[in-house]
Amino acid sequence: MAKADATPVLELTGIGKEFGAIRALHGVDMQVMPGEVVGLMGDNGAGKSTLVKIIAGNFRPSHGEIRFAGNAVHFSRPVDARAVGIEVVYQDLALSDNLTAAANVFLGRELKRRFGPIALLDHKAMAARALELFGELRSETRPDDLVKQMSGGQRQAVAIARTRLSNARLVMMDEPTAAISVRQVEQVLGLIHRLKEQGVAVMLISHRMPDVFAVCDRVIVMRRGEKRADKPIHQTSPEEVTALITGAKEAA
Amino acid sequence: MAKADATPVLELTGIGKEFGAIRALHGVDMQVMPGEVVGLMGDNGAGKSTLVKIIAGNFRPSHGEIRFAGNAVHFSRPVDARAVGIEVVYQDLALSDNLTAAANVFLGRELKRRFGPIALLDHKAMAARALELFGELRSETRPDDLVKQMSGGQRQAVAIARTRLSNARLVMMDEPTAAISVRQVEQVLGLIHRLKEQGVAVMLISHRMPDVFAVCDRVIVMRRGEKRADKPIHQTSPEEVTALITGAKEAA
Amino acid sequence: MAMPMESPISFTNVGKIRWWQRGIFASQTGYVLLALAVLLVIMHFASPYFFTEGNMQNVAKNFSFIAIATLGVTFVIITGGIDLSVGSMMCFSAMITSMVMTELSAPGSPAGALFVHMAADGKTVIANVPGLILLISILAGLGVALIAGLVNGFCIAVLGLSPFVTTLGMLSIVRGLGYVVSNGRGSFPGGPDADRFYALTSGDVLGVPVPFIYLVVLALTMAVVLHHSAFGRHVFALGGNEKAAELTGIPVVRVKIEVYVICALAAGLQGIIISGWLGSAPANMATSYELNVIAAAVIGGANLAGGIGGPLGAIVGCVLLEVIRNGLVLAQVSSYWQQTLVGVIIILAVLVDRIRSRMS
Amino acid sequence: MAMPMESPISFTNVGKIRWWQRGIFASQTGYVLLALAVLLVIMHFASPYFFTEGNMQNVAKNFSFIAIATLGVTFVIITGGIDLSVGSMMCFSAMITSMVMTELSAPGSPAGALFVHMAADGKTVIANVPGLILLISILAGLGVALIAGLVNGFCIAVLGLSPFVTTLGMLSIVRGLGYVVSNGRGSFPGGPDADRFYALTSGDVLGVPVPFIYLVVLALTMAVVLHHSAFGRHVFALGGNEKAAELTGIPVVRVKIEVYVICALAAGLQGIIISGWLGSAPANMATSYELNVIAAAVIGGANLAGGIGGPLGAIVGCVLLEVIRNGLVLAQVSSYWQQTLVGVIIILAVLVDRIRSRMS
Amino acid sequence: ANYRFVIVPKAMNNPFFDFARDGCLKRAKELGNIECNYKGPVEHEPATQAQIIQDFVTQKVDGLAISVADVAAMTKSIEAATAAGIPVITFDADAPGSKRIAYIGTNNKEFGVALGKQLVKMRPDGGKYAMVSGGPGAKNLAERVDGVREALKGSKWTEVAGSPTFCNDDPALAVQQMTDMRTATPDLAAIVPIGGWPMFAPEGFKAFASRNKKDIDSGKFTLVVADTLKMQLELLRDGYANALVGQRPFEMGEKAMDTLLAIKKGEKVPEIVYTGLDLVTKDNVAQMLK
Ligand SMILES: Nc1ncnc2c1ncn2[C@@H]1O[C@H](COP(=O)(O)OP(=O)(O)OP(=O)(O)O)[C@@H](O)[C@H]1O
Ligand SMILES: Nc1ncnc2c1ncn2[C@@H]1O[C@H](COP(=O)(O)OP(=O)(O)OP(=O)(O)O)[C@@H](O)[C@H]1O
Ligand SMILES: O[C@@H]1[C@@H](O)[C@H](O)OC[C@H]1O
Ligand SMILES: [Mg+2]
Ligand SMILES: [Mg+2]
Repeated sequence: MAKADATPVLELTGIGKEFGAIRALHGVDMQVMPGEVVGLMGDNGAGKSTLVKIIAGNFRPSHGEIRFAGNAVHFSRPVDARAVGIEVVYQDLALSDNLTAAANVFLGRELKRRFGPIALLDHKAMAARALELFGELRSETRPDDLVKQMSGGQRQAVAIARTRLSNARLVMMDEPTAAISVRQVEQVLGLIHRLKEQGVAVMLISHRMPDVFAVCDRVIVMRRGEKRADKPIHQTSPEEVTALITGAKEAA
Repeated sequence: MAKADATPVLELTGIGKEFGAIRALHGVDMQVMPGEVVGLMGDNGAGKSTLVKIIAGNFRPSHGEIRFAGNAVHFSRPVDARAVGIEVVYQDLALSDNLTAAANVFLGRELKRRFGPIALLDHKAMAARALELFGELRSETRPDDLVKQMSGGQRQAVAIARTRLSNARLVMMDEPTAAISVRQVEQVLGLIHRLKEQGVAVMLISHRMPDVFAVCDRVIVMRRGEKRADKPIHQTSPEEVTALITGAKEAA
Repeated sequence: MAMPMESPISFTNVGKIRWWQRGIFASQTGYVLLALAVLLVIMHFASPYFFTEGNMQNVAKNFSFIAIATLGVTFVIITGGIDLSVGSMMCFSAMITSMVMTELSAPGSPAGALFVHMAADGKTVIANVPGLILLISILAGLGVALIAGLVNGFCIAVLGLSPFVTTLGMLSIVRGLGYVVSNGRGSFPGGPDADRFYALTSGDVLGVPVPFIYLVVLALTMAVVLHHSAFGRHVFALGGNEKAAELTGIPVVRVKIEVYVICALAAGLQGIIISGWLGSAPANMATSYELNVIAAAVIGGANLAGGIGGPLGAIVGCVLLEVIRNGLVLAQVSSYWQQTLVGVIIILAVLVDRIRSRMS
Repeated sequence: MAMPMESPISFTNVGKIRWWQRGIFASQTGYVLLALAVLLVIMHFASPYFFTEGNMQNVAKNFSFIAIATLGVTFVIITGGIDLSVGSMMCFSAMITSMVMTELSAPGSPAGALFVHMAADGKTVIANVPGLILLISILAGLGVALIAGLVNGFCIAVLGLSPFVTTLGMLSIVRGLGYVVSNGRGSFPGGPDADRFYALTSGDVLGVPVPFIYLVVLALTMAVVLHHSAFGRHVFALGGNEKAAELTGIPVVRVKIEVYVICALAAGLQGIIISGWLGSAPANMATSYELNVIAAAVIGGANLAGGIGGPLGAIVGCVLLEVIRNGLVLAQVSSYWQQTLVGVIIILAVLVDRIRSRMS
Repeated sequence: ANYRFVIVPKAMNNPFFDFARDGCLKRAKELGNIECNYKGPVEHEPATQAQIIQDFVTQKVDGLAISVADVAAMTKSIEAATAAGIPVITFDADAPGSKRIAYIGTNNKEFGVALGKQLVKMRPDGGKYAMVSGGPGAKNLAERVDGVREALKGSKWTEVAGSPTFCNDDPALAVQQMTDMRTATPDLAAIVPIGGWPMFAPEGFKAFASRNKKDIDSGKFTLVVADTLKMQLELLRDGYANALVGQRPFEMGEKAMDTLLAIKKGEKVPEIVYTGLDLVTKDNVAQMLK
């Protein structure tokens, strides 16, 4: 587990975001340590995905500051966040429907073979590696099928497999287990454990209480754009978290 | 609960579906009685959504027959299925992003006010009724906001609210609780209970074992396009169902 | 079993939407309107003739000439389609109207015998019922538009062909038929009802050109249909997500056919009005107008990807194009530079809309 | 901690995809090719001269004339964009090439002095390095295309303007500039390198027209780029889901600018080749060719919604359009009916593709 | 007094009208007190031409010279201009029966007849022939087609099906159509383009003619083409065509200015001024090129 005096991988101070008249986020502070698994919970529309997208460089925050590994950062595009080692599984998966599963997994990081001055795609290697990754997730997903034709869970497997390609320092998963079946859920939780062991920080957004309590070190609860609680997992309970999410309990 | 000698609302015999070389469904038989809640479970890609789409008139089956309330039916478009009283919450939600939540809820069944010979939309009534429906689901979803701008769970609430408008005889919900938060999950399960009490048949597709065991009378397990089990819920257990889903147990 | 409400749903994190954050002020249409205002001021300084009554009437008439067709194509664009056959359709409807009018007015001809006869002086031709010939001619012109629209709609909605290819084919078919029926010559309105026809198409009421009045009436109707009828809502739904529209039980095929028919009828009507003003329906009339019409709709804010558009935008787009055209002629810009400037101004006008995105 | 695999993942419910279920056989391109074959047979019976060597050469040359531009626009269409400026671009590049060639070859002019001088007999003009003038002229023509492509790309990718409006503006700008620089007259290739230019653009090698050879080389290159390079993959990803492409870290802005530049360069090259064949770059050259070029791409199977398209389809589309045009003249169909038939055949050709959807 | 006259072509994209413009500009400069504006629709489209005329009426220019794109449409526009006190003349393409004061240009029927006669003169033996026209809407072109037919009536020449083709003033298309027609009818003995379009693409025309060079030289295939622009004369000189019959667009431009000025000064002007035709063959081409 993370030591208290280490530099946080991620540090947010006073993050706020307005969409026109909607205050999606307001004064959010948080820290994530290397190797720490943080659960982010909250009601629908609480602002979780918005927070993820801000950290990933997809939106700019209206207020506040982001520090990554100690340095203030201003990502203007997702590629900037990816470059410093932030990997994301988006809630809407972000797949190109007209490409194959393997092509989606490797999008933007294609494997190539050099032929003299030109580098061409190494289709075989990508398909093989993708099959391996799907296998690790125990997902029956065919690398050469178009994503358009896939079932909801197969699509989610593709989105999760992507994060395994790079040596990320922070992996954010926005409801990665929403569409997948029982045994793949286990694999994803297992995956999170392995990431933690490798010192990678993980932020898990989920509505599934058991999952959060199974893998997280700490849980943060959001409500209507504000942070209401930030507690080590062993100091709280599913009941308390539920009360915080629904607003039955104001803060903890 | 449904009596054995009543006419089934839905009766499938030998349903099969191929997509090119993929055999998504093969020889599926099943019956659903009025007022019965049937859980449909299975691994990702098992063919659950395909089955729902076939029943809903979205795809035509490659083989087999569908009987609805005793009569053989051949839906060529979703509107045909809707007309006989089949309501569906699709896994991909089927929302028009550029319309408001209220407009989506009432799509195809707009409320109107007559002005002499012309009937104009009754925006107020639709917004009020939509707010009521979202309230029933305990979802903080604003009727006049565009669906494009909504969080994953808010979108799902819109899709679920739709099914409440008509007097359906069969409601099929394809992972209705995937994206929604704890308390809305309760509401959806409550909703299923109420439908059952009103004699409506419900087919619930879910990867969440506790939900299925909480509301279903019967559970059907699919694997690679085939039906592997069809059991009253009290004669099985989560462990057995998991084994059937993963293939650890072949059939039951 | 009614659910007891724990607490009413409230939206504490949602503020009031200020007036400048919604409706037209938050749309491309609004910003292009702004660009138009700027352009008007510039034109005023560029030519003293620009803001004269005569020229304003002129501008009003000219933009009304493509605006009705633009309203029609806007329906199609909102559903995510496109109609390239509008220019040819204008010509063909106009031509059929003129030809029928002339034919029915010829005392000797078989059809004419039913409608007109020679007066005692052996010269003047008199119609049975005044205006009947005109009515039938216009209905004939709109009738062919209806058929073409149905064919477009059928190919696109039922057979599932691409709107671009289908309507490009129709562009060619309809233009060719115009040549065939008129033997390449075109036609012009004739007979006793011709003057009535001219009055209805190029006259004015209290100084307001009639085409402009038609336009206003049609635009208002369109606004009501789009925003306050189920049909309009389905048009938007189709453009937002066709798959979802189908799944939720919208009669997608019917709605699609309807929009292509509306578009063809609007183009036909437009063509008939233009031919009244021209006093002729030449075979190459309105050649390549389709690009102007679609451009006007898109400049006014309609989105070719579907789901966005409206009558105000269509009109603003048409006015902008006409002001650019008219203004450059009035400002005596060299003909060769005009075309370049038209392009530059079009791009600048939509660029103004980006200010909005940057600001928010 | 490595995961122990319970059992290898297997796909027992997935059969073998038969050869006729994939690749070209399952694509619109394949079915349009079928329609083309049918058309060829019909044409053979309609005119005994259709399949003569001379006519085949002619067809090969004519379709190569728009095919290179079609390859370019196919890139744009795959990303979900559109480029209406191709026709004007063809003309402008051709014009600049001719003008530069003529200018550099004029012994008196300031630029000419660097390249040519009078020979002793006071007549012959000799270039310093043979072919240098030609090279510079062609580079100049492609240079202006590059600039126009960059402007298109910048407006669309960076400023976020609609491709339709931007490239429509560019259509007008570039056409206007053509009029401005040539004073409306167009221009002619001239000077000592003109013959070399003609050989490079309208000659043939062993009976095969050179434009056809360029086309084949470019199409093969395009196939490799689209399917075997990261750039090509990003082009498809952009058309499939631009938002997703952005989120997964694809340099969306760069890719977009690149496709518009490729498209402009292809159009420029196409124009230069046409002008070599024409021996002239008239100011109205290639007017409204953009519709033909886009239609060819779409008929061949490219999807204006993005994500689908390729060089084979582009070529098949061009061949189809040219065979229709050539065939109708050879069949001596009345000119008035020709246009109508062109439309009908275009629609029928894409209709064949529906057989596929119905069958599966 | 300073006068502002406008010369309105059918289509600005037709090089033919560049000569009319140049003539107009030259004459305006010579006369000193007048300004010549040149502006028309880019493509041949009558409604756009009518709108442009209206813009000039609004501007109260001092005179208009129009090459009429569509007779009926222009008749109305000319009436409007006249009502606003602006004198209108036509050039190149006339609108007889309108309020135009004068027409300056070619007698198009005679032009056609001259083309036909030239063909009969060169090839009295006859054969199959075809024509290429610009746009089906243009009246002056239709008159030429009639003229050609009239001249060849009673001769041994027969027109093939599918003639005339319409190239829409596109030079490349004109050459393609000639090539196709020759392929369709290998014993086609003559093509008569009734405007200069195919020759506006000199290399394309050369390629076509070269392929048929043997037949041209042996008198089995004859090309009689309308118009006498410089590149056309060069092509004739080099043996790629048999004869040209030309109009005088430059003079049309010049005379248009003279006529408008005369009208302004209140002088009486002749209603029809034919600018005349030039018959060009191998024998006099060198002289014309000077
Ligand atoms: N692009 C946008 N424009 C306007 N409002 C938006 C936009 N994106 C999100 N919102 C609003 O911001 C609020 C927070 O949304 P967000 O997606 O972050 O919620 P969430 O916590 O992820 O919910 P869920 O659990 O349902 O996924 C919601 O009220 C939503 O309607
Ligand atoms: N349109 C299609 N074309 C080709 N294959 C398809 C299509 N739709 C589904 N499939 C395939 O059919 C199989 C069944 O898919 P389906 O969506 O029914 O699975 P599911 O049981 O709903 O899975 P999940 O739990 O992940 O939603 C999958 O292998 C999928 O790839
Ligand atoms: O006079 C003709 C002109 O009207 C036409 O359009 O172009 C060619 C000329 O021969
Ligand atoms: Mg979310
Ligand atoms: Mg599913």
